[in-house]
Amino acid sequence: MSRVVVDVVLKPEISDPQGQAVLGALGRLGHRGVTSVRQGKHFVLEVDGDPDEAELREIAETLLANPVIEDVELHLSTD
Amino acid sequence: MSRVVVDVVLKPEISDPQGQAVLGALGRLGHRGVTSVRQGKHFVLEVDGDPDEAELREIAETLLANPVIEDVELHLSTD
Amino acid sequence: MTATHRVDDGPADHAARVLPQLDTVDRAAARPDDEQPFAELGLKDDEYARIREILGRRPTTAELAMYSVMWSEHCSYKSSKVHLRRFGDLPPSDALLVGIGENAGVVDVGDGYAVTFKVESHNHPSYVEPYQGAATGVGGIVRDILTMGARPIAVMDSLRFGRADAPDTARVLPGVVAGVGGYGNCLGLPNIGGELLFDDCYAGNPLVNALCVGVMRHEDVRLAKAEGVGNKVVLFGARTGGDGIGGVSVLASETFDAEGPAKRPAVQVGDPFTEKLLIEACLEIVAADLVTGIQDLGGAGLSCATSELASAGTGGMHVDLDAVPLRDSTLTPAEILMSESQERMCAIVEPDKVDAFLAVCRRWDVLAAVIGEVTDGDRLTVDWHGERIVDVPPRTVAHEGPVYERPMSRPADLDALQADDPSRLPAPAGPDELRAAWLAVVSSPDGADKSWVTEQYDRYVRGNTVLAQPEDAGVVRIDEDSHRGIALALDGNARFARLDPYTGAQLNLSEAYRNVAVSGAVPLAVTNCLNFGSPEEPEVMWQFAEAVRGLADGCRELGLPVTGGNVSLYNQTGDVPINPPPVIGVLGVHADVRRRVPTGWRADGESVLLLGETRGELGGSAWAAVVHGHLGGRPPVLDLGAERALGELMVTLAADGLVSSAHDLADGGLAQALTESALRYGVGATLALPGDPFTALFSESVARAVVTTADAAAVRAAAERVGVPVTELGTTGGPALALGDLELSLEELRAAWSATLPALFGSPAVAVGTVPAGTVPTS
Amino acid sequence: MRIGVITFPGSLDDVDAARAVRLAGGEPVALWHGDHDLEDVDAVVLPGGFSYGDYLRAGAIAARAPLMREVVDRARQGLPVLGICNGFQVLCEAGLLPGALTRNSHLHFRNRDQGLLVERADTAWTSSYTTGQTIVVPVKNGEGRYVAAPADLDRIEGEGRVVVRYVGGNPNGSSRDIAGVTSADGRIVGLMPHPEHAVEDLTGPSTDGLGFFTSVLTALVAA
Ligand SMILES: Nc1ncnc2c1ncn2[C@@H]1O[C@H](COP(=O)(O)OP(=O)(O)O)[C@@H](O)[C@H]1O
Ligand SMILES: [Mg+2]
Repeated sequence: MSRVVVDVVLKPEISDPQGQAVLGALGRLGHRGVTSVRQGKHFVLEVDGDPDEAELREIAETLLANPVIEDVELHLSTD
Repeated sequence: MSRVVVDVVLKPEISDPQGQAVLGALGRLGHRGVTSVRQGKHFVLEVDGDPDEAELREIAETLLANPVIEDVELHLSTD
Repeated sequence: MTATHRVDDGPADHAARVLPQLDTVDRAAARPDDEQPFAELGLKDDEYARIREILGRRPTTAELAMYSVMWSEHCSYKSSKVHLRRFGDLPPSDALLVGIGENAGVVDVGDGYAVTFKVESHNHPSYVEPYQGAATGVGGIVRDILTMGARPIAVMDSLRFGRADAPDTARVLPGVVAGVGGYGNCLGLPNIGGELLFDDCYAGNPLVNALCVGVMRHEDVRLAKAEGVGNKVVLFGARTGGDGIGGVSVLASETFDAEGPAKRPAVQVGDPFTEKLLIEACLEIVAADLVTGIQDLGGAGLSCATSELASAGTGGMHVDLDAVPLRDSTLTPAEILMSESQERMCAIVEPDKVDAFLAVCRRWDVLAAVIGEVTDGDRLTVDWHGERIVDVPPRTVAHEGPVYERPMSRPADLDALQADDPSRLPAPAGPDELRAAWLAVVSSPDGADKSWVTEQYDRYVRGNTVLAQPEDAGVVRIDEDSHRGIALALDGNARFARLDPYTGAQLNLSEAYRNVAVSGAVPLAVTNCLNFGSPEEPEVMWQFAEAVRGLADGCRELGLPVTGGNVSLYNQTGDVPINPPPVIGVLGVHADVRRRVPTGWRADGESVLLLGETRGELGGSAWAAVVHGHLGGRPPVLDLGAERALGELMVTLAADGLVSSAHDLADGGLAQALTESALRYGVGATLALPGDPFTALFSESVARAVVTTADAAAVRAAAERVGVPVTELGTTGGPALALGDLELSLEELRAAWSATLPALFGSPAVAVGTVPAGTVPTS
Repeated sequence: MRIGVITFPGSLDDVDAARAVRLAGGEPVALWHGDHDLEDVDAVVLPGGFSYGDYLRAGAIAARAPLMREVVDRARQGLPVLGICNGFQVLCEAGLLPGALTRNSHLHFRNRDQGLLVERADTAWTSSYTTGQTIVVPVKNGEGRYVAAPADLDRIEGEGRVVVRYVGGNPNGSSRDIAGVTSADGRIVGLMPHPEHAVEDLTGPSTDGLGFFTSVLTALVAA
């Protein structure tokens, strides 16, 4: 069995009000060292047998992310 | 400047309807190899100067995550 | 999961720890002296002794878990039962099709339609995890309504928080509101009203009460009963996980001290999408007549559902726990029985209908499993891995729990409190002071515009919402051809109840009745949620008993049945009990919703009339609380006769189309009501106040409403016929509320009234963290 | 005229959309997401709601439902399709309309009566209006913020694909106040506000929404 982690992040040119709000909350709490926050999604998939990387990349890029506004990063690890 | 990645995931015993829904969709789309999907949040923070790991951990655990139902993973990288 | 192997029994000897063993009925009989952690589970010595007596042996671990949860205050009503009987003793009502004791009462609203409604608390979970606590509160009450066979058609929420500017309120309130909205919106249920109030006494104990109303045809009413030997028990909906069984983990920890048991989450996590599918599947199942009995799984999960179904039926029941679909394979049998995983239901199905039942579930992607059957005999038995772990008489679990007559005493401070009359407070004199008091009241968190909250709720879905917040009552059309509809209001003034719980409960009934009546509906039935402190405090118990007595007497006088309700005890911050709001819901019926009366003024040049009589009544008023931080004296004098007369008048006025608006007077008196009616559509008025302006503006005397009309003479004549006093206040129109030398522009009123909540909670930064990772409520 | 209304698991405003079609004089036809057949309908409405709980992304899972394959094929051949709120999200996810809908900038679900400026009165769904007309219909969403890369926004604007724009306040932070867009041929329209909730005086803030449903009937008669 293997584990695949997919991180989905907004493309840099798309604004991120959730990250903005977190940054605002940090400022009010006195954590001034943080200068930027972006929020994305984190998926952990478990795959039976040998993972087919091409298939997983397709899943990540077409279903887990919306390519109009999001980029993906794929991390594979087999136990 | 350094980059801190915080992944917020639901505690294993907490049900994850989103992950379930994604798993269902994968099955209907014919991707039967995937046996489990859990969905979490992915934060990318940029920090001025040297990151204070204890402070970042506190931020992650109290603001970015809800400790009642979520766990956090912290990844630091300094450029 | 840290624990990979788990035991679920409780002997203290070392051997048992090393070799964990299932605690079966046989083992319990063979080892009578094993120590059991009943105290940790909240059972008293005599309660435990009683269980042993019922069973003629010690309970198994699973049985102990079942009894402990079912005999808890929450499930057994052991402190409140003796008092709640007063509701059952009310004279029978023709409108009542199903009374107290079922999941929710059912009322005949005419044309073959039946309506069921109920309000329930989810206070403590909402403090621990505001979003999920509130969300699952909505989910739970919706399933109660669904259980009756009804389609849920609307929800309401009654909320209390600590001081609005307290830091913890900024944590709890946004999460609760997002949770109520997140769940209800996703179910497609319009939110048609509720309450939002603040007081220090709720700082560590917010109140989250949710109401759901459903509608069905008379023939579709279903009851929670397991009848018919051989009928199948079907569990359907979500898988069972470790939700809400924190307390029961004690059973595991007893013997698992090496590394400690996996901590089971006490919070329940909601999945409104699954519940939406459950609703559609259930309604299809009921429509196709595929069930003989149905029950939701709420508090105490399967223990409650199976024992209640069996207890209400004629025979026994057998359940095979191995058949329960699990989300977490490490759950012990006791935990499976206790789990409060959400979005589950239990049905009793005739064997030849099981296939059809399962087919409906498949179509809606709802998981379903046959987990047992109705048996002859009178035992509830449960097996696990082929061994018998439960063998009990179900009535003793579900309906014959302990009943207490707890000691009661009138609060020692009550005389002093009642003697501390607000007449000693400096009253505003002259236009400047009156203006300041007016603005203070309408801009206080209790009096201010609630849109910041209610905009987070869908009011339009289903397309039948005729009136919703900020109207006095929510009004929903139930038949598009005949225009029949219902009205609902929820009210729970806690200050009045603190000053005098007997009268306070009645005043809340009186207010909810009035809110429904001013919309033009005929009040028909009552539900309630009684939020109080610890019943072990004699002074709290007295408050509770007085409130129940008051509500029962009030209902008797108004001729309304109590169809059900909920009791929430142990609401306190530290040792200090909350000011107890008996939250009262009144249901009314509109023969034609097109005749409903809204609260806002729309047209210029109409007469503004005050109906009812104003006395100098400021005890427990919003003015005293807001301007002076004062709570003392006596609440307003109750006058249900006047309330009923006003109600009758409003029904006539609405039916004859004689009034264009009506707004009841309650918290904040006339000042509050005028502000809301004028700001609704931005229409002012030129008015003259009768008598002393301070009393006229801020008194909270009952049975009053402001109406606007194009035909003042006709309203006057109709009012005279039923003995309702009428005072002409003036005429609508203009950009201000102009009362002689006291003039407030709508602009300044709006600024004061609408800024409060956004300023406190409106920043997106406040919203951070209110919505957990697994549940993004959207669309 | 037969107007199909598709129900996905979690669709909520399908009853409302069907009512609006009826009040406009059309015949609503209930369609099920899992079927493969559009049953000869003359146009399709994708209703509001929370298909699949809005899990993953609003509309993402529904966009991959079996019936959507047929909707996409037929829409490309000119079948009029209207997506309301969640339906708009589905159309964007299915690639039938440009852009994407994301979490509101204030991070809350928001339900209010909203002013809209009609900028295109020549699509299959807006011909009952006049260009420049202002209408009031409810808006209610948590993920209604319309976004696209700046260059794409310029292109969308340049091609005149904006059908309705928010006026009197932007309820969700949508780029350039965009409330709804259309396909190049004007047959597919998606918008976040809910015209089907503004079809009766009794239950809506206006009856301004009815025009969407009368428009398509006119378009079909003309076709
Ligand atoms: N304050 C009350 N007034 C009237 N009936 C009540 C009250 N509290 C509880 N009940 C009734 O007692 C029964 C059991 O309540 P409860 O265990 O909360 O039901 P459920 O588990 O279905 O939510 C229900 O019929 C409920 O309506
Ligand atoms: Mg129930």
